[in-house]
Amino acid sequence: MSLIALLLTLPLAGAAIILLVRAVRVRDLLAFLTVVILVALSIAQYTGGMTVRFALPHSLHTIFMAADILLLLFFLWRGMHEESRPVALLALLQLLLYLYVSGTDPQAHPFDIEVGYISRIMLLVINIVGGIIILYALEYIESEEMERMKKNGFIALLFFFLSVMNLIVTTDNLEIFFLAFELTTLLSYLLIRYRGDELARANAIRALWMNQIGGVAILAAMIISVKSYHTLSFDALLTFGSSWGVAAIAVLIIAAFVKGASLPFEKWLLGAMVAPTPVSAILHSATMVKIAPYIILKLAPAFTPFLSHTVTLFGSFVFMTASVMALGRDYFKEILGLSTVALLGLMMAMAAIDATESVQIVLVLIVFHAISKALLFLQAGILEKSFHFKYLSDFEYLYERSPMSVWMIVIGFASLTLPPFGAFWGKFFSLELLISMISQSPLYILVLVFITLGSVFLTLLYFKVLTRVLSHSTGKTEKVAIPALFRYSSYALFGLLTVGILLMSGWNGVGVFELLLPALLIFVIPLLLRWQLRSSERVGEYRCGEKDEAEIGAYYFALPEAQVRRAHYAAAALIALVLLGGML
Amino acid sequence: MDFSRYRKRSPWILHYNAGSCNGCDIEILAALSPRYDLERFGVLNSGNPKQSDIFLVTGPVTYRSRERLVELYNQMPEPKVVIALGSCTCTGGVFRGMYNVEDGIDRYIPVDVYIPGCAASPELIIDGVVQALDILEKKTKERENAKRLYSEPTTENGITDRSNSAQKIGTGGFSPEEMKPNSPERRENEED
Amino acid sequence: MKKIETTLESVVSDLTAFYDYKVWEFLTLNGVAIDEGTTEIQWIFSRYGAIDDVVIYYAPVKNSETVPSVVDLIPSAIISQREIVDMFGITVENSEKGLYLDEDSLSAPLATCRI
Amino acid sequence: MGRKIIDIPLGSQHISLLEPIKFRFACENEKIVDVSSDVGFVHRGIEKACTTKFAYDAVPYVVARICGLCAITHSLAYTTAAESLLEGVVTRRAKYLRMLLVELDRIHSHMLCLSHTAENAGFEAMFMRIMGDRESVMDIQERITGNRVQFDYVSIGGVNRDITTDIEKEIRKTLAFIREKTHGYLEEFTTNWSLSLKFKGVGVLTLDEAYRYNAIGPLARAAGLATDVRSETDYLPYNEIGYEMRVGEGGDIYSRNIVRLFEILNSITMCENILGGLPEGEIQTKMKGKPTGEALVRLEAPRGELMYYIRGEGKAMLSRVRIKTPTFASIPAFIEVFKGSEYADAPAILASFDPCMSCTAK
Amino acid sequence: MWYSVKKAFTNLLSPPQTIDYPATPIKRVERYRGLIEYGEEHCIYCLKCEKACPPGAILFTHTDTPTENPKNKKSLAYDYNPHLCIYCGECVRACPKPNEALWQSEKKPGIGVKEDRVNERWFEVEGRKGS
Amino acid sequence: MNTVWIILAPLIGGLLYGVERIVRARMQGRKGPPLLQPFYDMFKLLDKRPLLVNPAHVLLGIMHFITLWIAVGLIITGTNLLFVIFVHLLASIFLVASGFSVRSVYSHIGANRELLTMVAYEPLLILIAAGFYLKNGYFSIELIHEGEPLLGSLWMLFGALLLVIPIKLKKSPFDAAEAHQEIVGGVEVEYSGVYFEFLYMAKWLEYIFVYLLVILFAGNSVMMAIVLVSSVFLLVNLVDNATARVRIPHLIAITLGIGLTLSILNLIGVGYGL
Ligand code: SF4
Ligand code: SF4
Ligand code: SF4
Ligand code: SF4
Ligand code: SF4
Ligand code: SF4
Ligand code: SF4
Ligand code: SF4
Repeated sequence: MSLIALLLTLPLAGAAIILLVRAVRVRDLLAFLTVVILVALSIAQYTGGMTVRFALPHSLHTIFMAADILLLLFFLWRGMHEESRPVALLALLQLLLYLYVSGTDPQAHPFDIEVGYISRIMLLVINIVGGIIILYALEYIESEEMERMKKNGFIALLFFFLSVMNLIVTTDNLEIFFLAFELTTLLSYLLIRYRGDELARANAIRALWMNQIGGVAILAAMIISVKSYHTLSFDALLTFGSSWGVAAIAVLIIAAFVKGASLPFEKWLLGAMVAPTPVSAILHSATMVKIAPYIILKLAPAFTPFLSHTVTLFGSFVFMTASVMALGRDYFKEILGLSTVALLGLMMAMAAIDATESVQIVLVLIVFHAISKALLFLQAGILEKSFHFKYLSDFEYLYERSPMSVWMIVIGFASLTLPPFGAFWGKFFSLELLISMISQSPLYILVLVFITLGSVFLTLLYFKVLTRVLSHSTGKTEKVAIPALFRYSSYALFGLLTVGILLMSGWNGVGVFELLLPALLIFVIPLLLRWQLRSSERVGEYRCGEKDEAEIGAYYFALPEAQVRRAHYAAAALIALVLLGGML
Repeated sequence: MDFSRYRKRSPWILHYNAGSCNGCDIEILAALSPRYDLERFGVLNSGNPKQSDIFLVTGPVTYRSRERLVELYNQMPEPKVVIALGSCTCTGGVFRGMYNVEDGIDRYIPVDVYIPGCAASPELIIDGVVQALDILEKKTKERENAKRLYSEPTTENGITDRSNSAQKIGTGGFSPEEMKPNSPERRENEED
Repeated sequence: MKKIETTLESVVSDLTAFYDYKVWEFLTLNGVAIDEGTTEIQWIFSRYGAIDDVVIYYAPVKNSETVPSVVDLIPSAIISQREIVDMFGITVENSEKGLYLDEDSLSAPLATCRI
Repeated sequence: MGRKIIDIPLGSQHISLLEPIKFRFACENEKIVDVSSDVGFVHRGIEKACTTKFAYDAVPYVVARICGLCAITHSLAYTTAAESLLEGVVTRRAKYLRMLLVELDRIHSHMLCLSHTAENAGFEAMFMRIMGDRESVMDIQERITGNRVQFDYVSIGGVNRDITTDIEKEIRKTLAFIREKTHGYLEEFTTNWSLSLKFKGVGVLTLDEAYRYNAIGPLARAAGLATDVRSETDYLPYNEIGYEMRVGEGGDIYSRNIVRLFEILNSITMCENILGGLPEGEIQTKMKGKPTGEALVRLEAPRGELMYYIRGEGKAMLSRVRIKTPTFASIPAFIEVFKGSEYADAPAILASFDPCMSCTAK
Repeated sequence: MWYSVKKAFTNLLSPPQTIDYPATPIKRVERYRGLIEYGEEHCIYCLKCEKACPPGAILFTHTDTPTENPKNKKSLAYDYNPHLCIYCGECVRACPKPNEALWQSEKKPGIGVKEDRVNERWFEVEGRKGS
Repeated sequence: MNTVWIILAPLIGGLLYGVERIVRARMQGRKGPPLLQPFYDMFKLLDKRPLLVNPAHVLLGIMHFITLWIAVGLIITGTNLLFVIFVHLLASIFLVASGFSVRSVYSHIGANRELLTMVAYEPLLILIAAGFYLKNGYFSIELIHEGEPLLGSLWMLFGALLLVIPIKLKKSPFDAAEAHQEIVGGVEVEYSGVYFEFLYMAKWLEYIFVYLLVILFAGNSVMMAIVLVSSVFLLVNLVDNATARVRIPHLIAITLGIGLTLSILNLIGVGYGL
């Protein structure tokens, strides 16, 4: 219990102190210490191994309520100030709904906090990956041009974010869940508009209103829950299983789709690219979007078959479509962003499947996706800061200048698709699971097709990037120095990936043989050869006998606008189907 | 292990036209066609210098093809043989002494086999290839440098880099006297 | 074979008046070195579907003069204009050197007068 | 954001090329948006050599080496031009024999082009089939002239060798054989689905473009432009031997192939008619004098119109030999066709033009 | 496509068209334009062939050990380069004594190797001629 | 025993390739190379002076070969079919990566085409595995080999596999990824000598891989396996010699269009006993 309390409060404290410190050295040291402690705490919590449940003191609830109202008022003010009607209206709507909910009197809930297996894993991801990203951000933000206070504020916000995320994955109370949900919305809003320019403000507003739809959804679920069962407890909600319970769940699923930036809502996540890169890193890997599969995972046991099928179908559809959409993009972070959207689709699809294996699969996907995406976004930041590369078309002579970044990008992508990395196993067992489910519903054939197609499109996507980074000529290196914190944070994530692989062995019969022998053969033998190759005679590329170097660009497989719109409609239709399924 | 005897069983061909009338080039195609079927000897028309053993050149070397000729030659891994196919490739043939040709490819790269004929018939091409195979078998793996337009491969830390070995010819390359076919200096230059 | 004399100044307007692209096929641009420092440039046309109906417009050109380009009228003349530049060393509007000749090639091989 | 374009090189050395020509295709993915080219790799300086190195009567053998594919057309066009500057008349037998060789040459050249187009479209078996059958044409050419490629058959005043009845029989046999084969190709080129995917609607030169760019030969005829020097000249008695013009439509690779196939059939008929109506007589007449004046001769080579302009001043050396070759005139049209097609089709499109760089650059 | 499938299948079962050269010789046509051959004893040293030859593959150069042919007044020696010859037959047509002094045989020319110094040797001959 | 087969796999592939070269030559009316030609090529390549463009390129090529060998080995040892398909995918990915790791246009285009063909065949392979699972309830290759021949009930999936084979073996009409006349061999273009050897032998392994998949449909019947392999071999070669190369978009449209329809129909049929 105290561990969890610490996990919830320590980042807050860290954030507060950092805001006050002026010296960069001291700030970095403090941040580092906080991160180390957080990591230790989350590991301790994980190894602790038991489910922890407890209730929070009642006084806190009052504070929460006040916070909620303040927050909504803030949104309302932002909406009016920025003249954004959707923001203002949604804030108003939420305010009304919230006031309505808080007027009712649910039964006292036995526990506000419940930390089970899923939560423990989520805590690990949030604190370790998030912590590393914060360390990276220390270096990153220093190279921005802004006041000291603002820089420190940035770090503080990130810590605050960790705290909120820790809360969201540990709470079992819909009310607290709502607060945390809204807090993430607020934080993402603040972080996205951090640079303060025109584009940043516009994108932040968009993120704000889209995320508020999720808030409305949660409030609706709360109302249904309170009205029908007089409870705000997640656990309770899951056990009721009657039609109203399903309706509440369906509404909550919408909240998940919004946070997961699933198809019709993907714009807010892509818009978040304007923020400093650590923000994208943290949004995509450790925080925010991971709420989506988490919610579905939590709700899945209570799904009706129809809900389970439609959510799976929706997820796999998003997986495929988002991958295809990414193929036409040129902005590196946008590519990463859409691939996140796609993979979240996969996670949600798997989470919704009613099978015991699915939990394990989704967790593995969450963990490895978090690490890989963090690694990739760190590289995106490094490329921006050290080389001023943002678009694929800028990537020139990267390998010659910084082979480390290239290999990190390669590993980041590889770990999303290839054996022996974890995400591969996640996908692999997803497919196995789906195939074994075909006999239950022919729908799974369609899902299977979507997912296999999506996977190849993603592979295509990763290689589209690798085309630009991998290629290099013989000789001639003009290496560029990468700042130490950048490098170490990347290595740390790489280390995590490796540890992850080792921990994977034994899961589902993935034996040492399957993992290590191929890895050994594939990687070690060539590495042994490497030294011999180093000293071989070099020859130029074949250019039809000519000497002039030809330009090698990237490939784009852009979907026509109309198709994208159609995909959005299809996704919206599926969402409507989910709602409908809940209602019936 | 000594694999040199397999060289003659698997000669892959790179064909380059250094300014011929394409009469001989058509005959190469004819030699690959069912009637003569060069593939009987394991010949593959690889079209890629890096995977070829026999450099089959036609044409008397026009100015613009000089540099390409040397570049392709350099990209071929040793052991390799060069076949000059057709009279104009051997000595310039009917183009000998024209202002934009170099009178035979052996001004630029070392030639192992000369096939006469204008055009050299598939029969002669097969004869030449068979001859070349014997030579190929006896060759060593030592690097043979092209004769002209050649900057030594750069060697750094023990790594030899032949990626930029053919130089663009500039006006400063040779004096007009040197370019005359039978000037004595010109031949001397090539000896060393 | 009909030969019509023209001048550099009037050639473009003459040809514009003459050339109907569905009636005349533009064969090529020809040069003949006539005496020292002068080249006769010929624009050669033949009529589609008629037996040996060839019309040659020609104009003498001094080495210092610039031949106007007819590419706007006859797009396919672009390559023969470049050839004339290389072979006779004269200048033609909008046509670069180097179609055939390299830096160290004999320059203007077909001209009588080479400076 | 400016997307990076891929610059795909084709040539100067490339497996799909027999001769050096350099293209640079600026592509988006594999779609060609811009093309640049360099055609000067084979420039040897033949025009100059014909006026400084060789006497006018040696020139037929030199100009034959401009191109091995239609050596005969070159030497014939040149000799016709030279003969018109000299005194003496070529016998009808010699003219018929010249036509025989020109048409045989067209058959083998078109067959080569078809096989090469098929090969570049990835149809190796078709290439082998046509090349295998083509050997029989090469055989009779060799029997008539003594050499498979460079015939050196035409000289000023006539031709160098006569044909015997033996040879005549063999020619007839071969022609029948090739006719049968050509019907087979025709069937395959029209019905094979993979060839239709590769050829139909690909590499289109419209009729208007054909006019604008002065396309010639099969390229023009496939686009619907009825131009053929064989119907526009009377140096050779084409009207006597059953010449027919074949015009296609669509201007794509497919219609170029079909035009060529029909031309092969027509040439076979013409050859048979030539043999049927071969006049008796000498094959050589003495030509007197030294060439004086200017002459312009056009002939239909397999790839289209070939033009010789010569000028002599009564000396053994001519003062100007101007050779306008078919491919040379078509280069601007080629470039136009490439734009907008896929790089994957580029080699086949190029082969379907049947380009000859050796004559382009001379 | 079926035509080709059928063709491929029948080809598979029937013997190939290939002539197994060099194991089986290829029959050369009559009057094949092969090597130029020279009968010194009949030559009248008119040098017409040298003049007629387009690439200059026949050269008569000065020699210190002339032949005994009385027509050889300038002590010339006949030299012929099969690697330069284009086999056009002009020399024979120019020769006043074809078939005796000079004729085109049906022999195919030989393949040269490095040691033959095909091109170098001819530069030397040409040099001798020039000086 | 398995170990022996695994070690022999490339050699058998080489022989198969040798036979195929003769068959192809004969179909074109030629005599063709000797049967052992692939091995002569192999020894010849060993004997060349090693030249390379950059080490990463060569390393990735070697990794391609090793991974492919592992994939073949895994089939022979009879493990999980789905897993094998993914290992095979990994092998192809190494190949693609090697293609992208040099600054060479043809290599890039080849690698990109290779990737695009993966879009066409990878889903089909996975669906084929799904078909076996639906029929048997396991992915184990060993068990599949012990079971009844499944060609009868999975014939549509077999049809889908027939579409995949020309892609994998780089045969007309689906050989766009290698297309010599366009991109000079694509990914292979920058390899030479010993290093090319790995890619050359990888092709042999590809033969073994594909034909082992074909044999799966024959279950425990050796007779049927022989008949299947030889007729597929003949069919593939006949088609190779009767078609031109289609462009990548057509390739994807044809294989995915026909292949997915066939496989989905078959899966529904098998899953619901229709
Ligand atoms: S030797 Fe004769 S036929 Fe052969 S390429 Fe040279 S000129 Fe042409
Ligand atoms: S440059 Fe030569 S040709 Fe021209 S005018 Fe002077 S002397 Fe005469
Ligand atoms: S023409 Fe055909 S056989 Fe010849 S190099 Fe090109 S592709 Fe190869
Ligand atoms: S004309 Fe055709 S066959 Fe001849 S070289 Fe050119 S592309 Fe090849
Ligand atoms: S294009 Fe010219 S050189 Fe080529 S075959 Fe035709 S006439 Fe001969
Ligand atoms: S055949 Fe022709 S090239 Fe040969 S020597 Fe006689 S004239 Fe000269
Ligand atoms: S032309 Fe005949 S006779 Fe005169 S020199 Fe030559 S070989 Fe002798
Ligand atoms: S592209 Fe050419 S070399 Fe490659 S497999 Fe096909 S035919 Fe053979």
